[in-house]
Amino acid sequence: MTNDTDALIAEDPITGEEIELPADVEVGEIIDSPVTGAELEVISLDPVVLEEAPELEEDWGE
Amino acid sequence: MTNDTDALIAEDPITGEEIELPADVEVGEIIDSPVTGAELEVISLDPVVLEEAPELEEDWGE
Amino acid sequence: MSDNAKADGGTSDDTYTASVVGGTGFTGGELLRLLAGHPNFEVVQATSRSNVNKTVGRTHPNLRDLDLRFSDPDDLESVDVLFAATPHGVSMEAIDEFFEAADTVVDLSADFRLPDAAGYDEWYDGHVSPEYLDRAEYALPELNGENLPGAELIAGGGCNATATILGLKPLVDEGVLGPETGEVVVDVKVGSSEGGAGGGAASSHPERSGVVRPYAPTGHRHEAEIEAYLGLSVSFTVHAVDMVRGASATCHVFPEEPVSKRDLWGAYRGAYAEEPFMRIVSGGGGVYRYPEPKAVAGTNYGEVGFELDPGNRRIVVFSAIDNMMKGSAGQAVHATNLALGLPETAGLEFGGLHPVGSP
Amino acid sequence: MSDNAKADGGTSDDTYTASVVGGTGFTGGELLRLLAGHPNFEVVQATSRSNVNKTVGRTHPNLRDLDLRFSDPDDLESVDVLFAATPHGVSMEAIDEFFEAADTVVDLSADFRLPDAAGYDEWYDGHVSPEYLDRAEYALPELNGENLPGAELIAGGGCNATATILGLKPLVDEGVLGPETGEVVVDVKVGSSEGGAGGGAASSHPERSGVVRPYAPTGHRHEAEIEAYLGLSVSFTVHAVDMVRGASATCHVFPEEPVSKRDLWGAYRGAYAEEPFMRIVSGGGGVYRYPEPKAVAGTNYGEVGFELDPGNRRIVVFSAIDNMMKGSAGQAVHATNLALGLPETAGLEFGGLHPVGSP
Amino acid sequence: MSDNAKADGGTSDDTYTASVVGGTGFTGGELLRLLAGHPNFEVVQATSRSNVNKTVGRTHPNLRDLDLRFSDPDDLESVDVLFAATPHGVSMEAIDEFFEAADTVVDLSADFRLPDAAGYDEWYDGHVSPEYLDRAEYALPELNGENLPGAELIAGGGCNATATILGLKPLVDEGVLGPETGEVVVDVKVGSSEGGAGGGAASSHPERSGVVRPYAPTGHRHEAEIEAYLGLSVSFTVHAVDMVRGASATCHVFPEEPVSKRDLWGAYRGAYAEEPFMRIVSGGGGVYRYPEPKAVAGTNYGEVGFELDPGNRRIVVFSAIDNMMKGSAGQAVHATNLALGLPETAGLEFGGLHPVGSP
Amino acid sequence: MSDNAKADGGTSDDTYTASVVGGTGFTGGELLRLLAGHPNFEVVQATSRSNVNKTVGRTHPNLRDLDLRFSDPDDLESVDVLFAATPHGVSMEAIDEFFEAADTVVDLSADFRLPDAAGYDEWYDGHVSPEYLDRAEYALPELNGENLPGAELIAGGGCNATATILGLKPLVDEGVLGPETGEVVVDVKVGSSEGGAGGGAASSHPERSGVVRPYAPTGHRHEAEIEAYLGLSVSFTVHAVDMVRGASATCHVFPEEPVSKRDLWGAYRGAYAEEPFMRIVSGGGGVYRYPEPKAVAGTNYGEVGFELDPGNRRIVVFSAIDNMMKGSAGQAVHATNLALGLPETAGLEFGGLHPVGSP
Ligand SMILES: NC(=O)c1ccc[n+]([C@@H]2O[C@H](COP(=O)([O-])OP(=O)(O)OC[C@H]3O[C@@H](n4cnc5c(N)ncnc54)[C@H](OP(=O)(O)O)[C@@H]3O)[C@@H](O)[C@H]2O)c1
Ligand SMILES: NC(=O)c1ccc[n+]([C@@H]2O[C@H](COP(=O)([O-])OP(=O)(O)OC[C@H]3O[C@@H](n4cnc5c(N)ncnc54)[C@H](OP(=O)(O)O)[C@@H]3O)[C@@H](O)[C@H]2O)c1
Ligand SMILES: NC(=O)c1ccc[n+]([C@@H]2O[C@H](COP(=O)([O-])OP(=O)(O)OC[C@H]3O[C@@H](n4cnc5c(N)ncnc54)[C@H](OP(=O)(O)O)[C@@H]3O)[C@@H](O)[C@H]2O)c1
Ligand SMILES: NC(=O)c1ccc[n+]([C@@H]2O[C@H](COP(=O)([O-])OP(=O)(O)OC[C@H]3O[C@@H](n4cnc5c(N)ncnc54)[C@H](OP(=O)(O)O)[C@@H]3O)[C@@H](O)[C@H]2O)c1
Ligand SMILES: [Zn+2]
Ligand SMILES: [Zn+2]
Repeated sequence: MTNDTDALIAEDPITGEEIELPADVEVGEIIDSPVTGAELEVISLDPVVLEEAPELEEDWGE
Repeated sequence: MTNDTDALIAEDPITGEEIELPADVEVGEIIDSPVTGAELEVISLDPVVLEEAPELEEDWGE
Repeated sequence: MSDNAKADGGTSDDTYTASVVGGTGFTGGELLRLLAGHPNFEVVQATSRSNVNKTVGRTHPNLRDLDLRFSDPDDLESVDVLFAATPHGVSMEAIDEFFEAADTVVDLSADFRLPDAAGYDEWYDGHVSPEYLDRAEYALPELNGENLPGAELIAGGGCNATATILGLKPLVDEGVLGPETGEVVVDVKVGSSEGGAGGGAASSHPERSGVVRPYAPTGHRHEAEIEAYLGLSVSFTVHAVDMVRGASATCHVFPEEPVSKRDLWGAYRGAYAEEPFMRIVSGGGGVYRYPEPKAVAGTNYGEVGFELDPGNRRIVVFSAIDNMMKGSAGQAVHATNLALGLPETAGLEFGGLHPVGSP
Repeated sequence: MSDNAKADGGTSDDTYTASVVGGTGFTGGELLRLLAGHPNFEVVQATSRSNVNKTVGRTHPNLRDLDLRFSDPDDLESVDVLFAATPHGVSMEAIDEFFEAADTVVDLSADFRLPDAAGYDEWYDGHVSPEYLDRAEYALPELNGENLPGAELIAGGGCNATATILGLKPLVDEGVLGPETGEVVVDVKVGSSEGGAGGGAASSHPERSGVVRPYAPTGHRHEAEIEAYLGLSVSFTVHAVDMVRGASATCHVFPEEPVSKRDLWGAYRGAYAEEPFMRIVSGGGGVYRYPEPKAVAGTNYGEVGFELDPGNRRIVVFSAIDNMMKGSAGQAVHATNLALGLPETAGLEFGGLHPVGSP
Repeated sequence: MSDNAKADGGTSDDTYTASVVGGTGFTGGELLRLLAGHPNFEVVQATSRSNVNKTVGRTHPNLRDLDLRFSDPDDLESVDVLFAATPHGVSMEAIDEFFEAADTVVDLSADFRLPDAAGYDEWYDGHVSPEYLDRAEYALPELNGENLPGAELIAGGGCNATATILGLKPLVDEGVLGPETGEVVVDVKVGSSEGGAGGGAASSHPERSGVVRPYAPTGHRHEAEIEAYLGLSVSFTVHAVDMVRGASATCHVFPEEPVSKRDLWGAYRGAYAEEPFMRIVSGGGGVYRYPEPKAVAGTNYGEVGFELDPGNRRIVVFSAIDNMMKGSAGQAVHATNLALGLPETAGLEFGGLHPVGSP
Repeated sequence: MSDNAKADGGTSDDTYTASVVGGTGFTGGELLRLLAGHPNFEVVQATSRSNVNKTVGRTHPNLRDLDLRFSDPDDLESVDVLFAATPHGVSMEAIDEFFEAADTVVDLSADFRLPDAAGYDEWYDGHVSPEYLDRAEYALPELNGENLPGAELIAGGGCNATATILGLKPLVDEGVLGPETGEVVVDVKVGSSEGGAGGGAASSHPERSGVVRPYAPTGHRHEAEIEAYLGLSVSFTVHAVDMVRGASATCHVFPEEPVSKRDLWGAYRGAYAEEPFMRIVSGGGGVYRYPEPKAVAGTNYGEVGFELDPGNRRIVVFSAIDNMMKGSAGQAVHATNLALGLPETAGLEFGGLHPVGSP
């Protein structure tokens, strides 16, 4: 699977659990949490800080 | 309905029938034939000459 | 009863009383809907054996405003026109009673469709009232419109046969297709309402959903009508697909002489340009480029279209109808309009919906 | 323009010219269908930015007989009534232009639905033409019919809000339900046409088929309308299900005092017995015992019904409409009939089909 | 019979013989499919009264490779485990015979679900074998897993009850929800397979397609199970929607104290993180953001998720299962694995399809 | 890499690493599902340009348990087998890179299906890597199984071509059908997943639901494959119908000499009795009498069956597959099993569901 040796460790902003991210994530990237599936924005890398990204309403239509 | 007084008259390239087009069509515009529904390209305006436009395969997918 | 009016697109003030035998069924319900909304009809009776004295709206929720209850088919009232929407075999048994009750009988079953008793011996289990076969007129106006005025016994066409005949008739008229042409393959796809209200295990929602199911691989009885009215035998296969209304026939034709698109447009425009319920849909842009049943669902319209396969000189003809309308109840009302001299499109103006799912 | 006729179930000879802005859309297509079949309207324009000069029938196959091509929304013609069926935000920007082109503007978006600008600040992104909000009348005739005659700016209701309001209004009128009642849960199920013609990945057939998909778990904007017009806040959740047309609201209400079935029948009959498009469907026999969207698909009818849960004093209210008709285009035409003094049901008589799949 | 193996995710070499009573039914077919593919079971008998000596594959086309014919339920063979998938009332009559034929009986009907005879008097028509009720264990492993090892009479849960219990249990465990909490509204949407193979008129494809149909507005018997096992009464309403497999429960909960998203994640992770068949799906991106039945169709998985409505302190809980799997046959096999000490997920590994329509 | 094992229905302990290029697509998702459940594969990479670093489960909800994120197709890892599930044209451009990254390349597109460059000039827009065409083996095991062992470049068949070839091959093998036979009409019905994940307006749920839509009336590119591998040209027409998975081909064949049912059973049994994924379904009782796609949905099985039309010497052949499985991803894994000497059915054992809607 993904190269776990390279993985970054961060705190999931929703659950507080520790999660793994790919080594090549960049600041500003939106990535989904492996725990909650939520879209998280990478705020900083050293240390890794994540924030919930605002939901994209348009995807869902009405 | 559409201002028939302004309408252009042309020959439908598929059926040979006389058809009406809106007065403001332009050369290169794709317009659908009122008889066959086919997509026709406006080749010239004076006289009005129409040609069958190539079908857009992508619309239909596979 | 009032005088006949001319069928000239105008209106008529005549009113005819009507009854529907088999009113709980699918096509019976459509007849009731159409007649209740028809300016020249007054529905006085709808029969059912299983729902006597129940309201019509209990079975057909779209008819909840109709103030009518089912009555027993043994107590037929006197009316101008009796419509029978019963399973095959019922009308041929009851035809004398029907004519006692009504001046005009319109039958939606197969009982009077074929021209002679031999056809019933070959394709069905024979006929018990063959003497009526000569009096019957096939209902499809685009095929037999000239013989409908004044008709007293009208035999509604089969839905798959109707789709096929509408698709192929222009080619037959033009001589592109004839008894010698070679194989004509007709591959039909139909919705679940074709089976009527009394479906069995194969018609239950879990089993019937999502299917492409060969339900009449060969030997479908509608072949008999097609042969009788087009004069050619076809290779006929019917599939059930996941829709409720609709019959779609794809006809694969191999003409002896190559034909052009312009020839085809000429043939189809010639046949249908003046027909109020026929549309030619053949190529073009957008999503709806060829006939498809959902574009005509709920309406009396038929769509036909075609495409050419230059490589092997095949014509592919597509034909789409709503089996409950153009394929039965709508066709019957259309034919009755012509029989009585009413405006041709009276009561049949609904043009359909968009978008629409699987109506 | 001609004089106004009285809305008394008769007919009117008046003819109004109309244009539809957003004519390629789903509700725009419905407006075109209804107006083309309406005895008192003549459609002179349908706009589209993406399909200028293409025939209307290319987009809406049910309108192939309509001799009309789309024109650019920047070239609005002068008409009596302009209908706008554009996404939220378009009409509030263009409202001055609309009134330059027309005497009456009927908007199907949310742009003029809420009573004041504060609502737009809270639920939307504010309003750019708040001065029009006072002039606008909410279109739902069963709620606001008395204020529609003479209205010049009509704001079509949201489809889910419409289903909910129709279901709960009789309880509010009777005082069974009020701001202090306690939680009112409204659980809505809607079809895919609610998303409009420009759907994204979640709207593709493979992803959208067969779903029961929570698409607005909480925070749906239609809550704002319901609160504004019923005076109570509801707990609102919307699910996408596998149909194309239809919105069905199930409202779970816990009255402070026990109510009886007779009370409920009284409340609903009182509210709707005289309403031409409302049906109470509540128990009884047969297959169709409670409201369901397919029984009203394609029509301007709304069905409401209810059931009592004696154990815990809950009322369950069911409400079903076609989102494209009673929930938008049909409601708009109904309101316009009232605004112009035309017969209330003109152009809206279609009563639906049976059987019907997922229309 | 062989020794019991430990349920530790490993494998077991034990083989148990099994029979399925009610093998032509929908859940009976699923049992046969699961047991035929299960490494520790050998199916020796499937019964049917209507299809004696017919192959199993004739009824269940996915089992055409299974070399087995139906036999009469009066001729039960001796097996290790007998699964009964018969309508309510059959097993309570036959339970002595079942235990004569087998050491372990797994019943999918409601006959042994409730803890005592009083429940059957209140919700059903009483019980004829109440002495067995104490011996029965409710099958749902996430609720009652600790009592399943060694169980000899296993009572499969109701499908709608299962969906509801899985959704609400974490809130009950955390004390967010209790008997005093106030109204809990459970609005359920189910597919047509829930009605079993022997559907009536309302289950025919034309009538059942495209519906959002309230089929149990109030008073559904599954309320009894929910009350018995969660200790709270719920306001329960069930709708039929257009899918074949699937049950989706939306639970509207109003906690006395506000809760946070983190609290909810904690509760659900605490309850289900170690459960092999439970997934929490709650927000996020892409098309599948909340539980939906088609994401678990054909599998033994359950999905749960939640959303908060800050305005009025509501928690909306979504729960989705396949009624034929997690809601009956899969649950039964899962429980049997635990009862016999087999690996918990044996025979239940199928993870579902994407894209998938309405499975 | 490990040694090759024999393909003898046993098991193998070999493990191969694999990557999937085009992992967000429909067939890419199926490949990931199959490989993740395959005893002899370890998936190390799935690529996407649009979803780099997103979890695979976000796109494919059935793969939520898979601990894998998409990576960029420009960063291919070294693997044993690379599967490409990209649109036509991508693999022929990237084929050198693919072989740099992997020993075996399995391509699901049309890029290496035809035997020579001339075919690409005639049916596509030419070929940019014609030198690979000789190295490629057509993946369909029932047609080309003998050439698959050791193959390094495997070209997955087209789904409609696969359905057709499986249906007609036994007749060609027996000489019933050959280049001189006369017209062979192939009328195909397909589900919406055939269009891939990136559908346009015609693929939206409202427009695509309920259709019987001629989408390739003539000139479908799969004719080229059929001609190349069966040696005969067919008259080919494809319709979109309302299902997500499935391709059903009805082939109308007119043999020069009359054939009997026994001949046909002989031909089909001869061709397929030993094939683990082929079933002959032809007549008999119950609901499922002929091939239909929902009976094989989710599986690698193909069903074929036939019927005779004595009147005009027609054979009607029915063939049904899941386009995403036997028609692409399943076929690819099956072929790869043979290429690597793995047990033929490894990873492909799922046998499907009953009842099932429109999977
Ligand atoms: N469905 C279609 O698309 C279609 C298209 C073309 C033609 N047709 C033909 O139209 C006819 C009706 O079809 P359908 O689909 O409407 O069938 P259906 O739904 O099964 O209805 C049949 C009706 O006939 C009544 N009936 C049955 N046996 C009767 C008897 N012996 N005497 C009097 N009434 C009887 C039934 O009601 P009770 O049992 O309550 O009396 C029911 O109202 C058939 O002949 C059919 O072939 C149907
Ligand atoms: N669908 C429903 O069930 C429903 C129910 C109640 C209310 N509504 C409301 O009705 C309105 C229309 O909904 P719909 O579902 O019909 O949407 P739709 O199918 O997406 O159609 C929108 C139409 O507006 C046009 N349009 C878009 N942007 C425009 C602009 N800036 N200027 C002019 N024209 C523009 C589009 O055509 P071109 O791009 O070609 O110009 C299209 O014709 C929305 O406000 C919606 O909220 C819809
Ligand atoms: N469907 C679901 O989603 C679901 C979910 C949870 C629980 N359940 C429960 O599971 C049970 C079976 O449901 P189902 O949906 O599978 O029903 P079904 O499809 O109607 O099957 C019932 C089966 O029982 C047999 N049967 C009927 N009466 C019998 C009798 N007196 N003695 C012996 N066999 C008899 C029938 O076959 P023959 O007539 O050929 O004998 C048939 O095989 C029911 O109790 C149901 O409540 C179902
Ligand atoms: N669907 C079927 O039933 C079926 C059956 C038989 C054969 N096929 C063939 O299988 C192939 C895939 O079909 P599909 O239905 O799975 O298509 P799809 O759903 O559209 O998926 C295409 C995939 O390719 C990726 N992709 C697109 N352009 C690419 C490029 N230039 N470089 C790298 N990746 C690219 C896309 O993802 P990103 O955009 O994220 O990179 C996506 O993952 C096609 O050649 C098709 O003809 C399909
Ligand atoms: Zn369906
Ligand atoms: Zn659908």
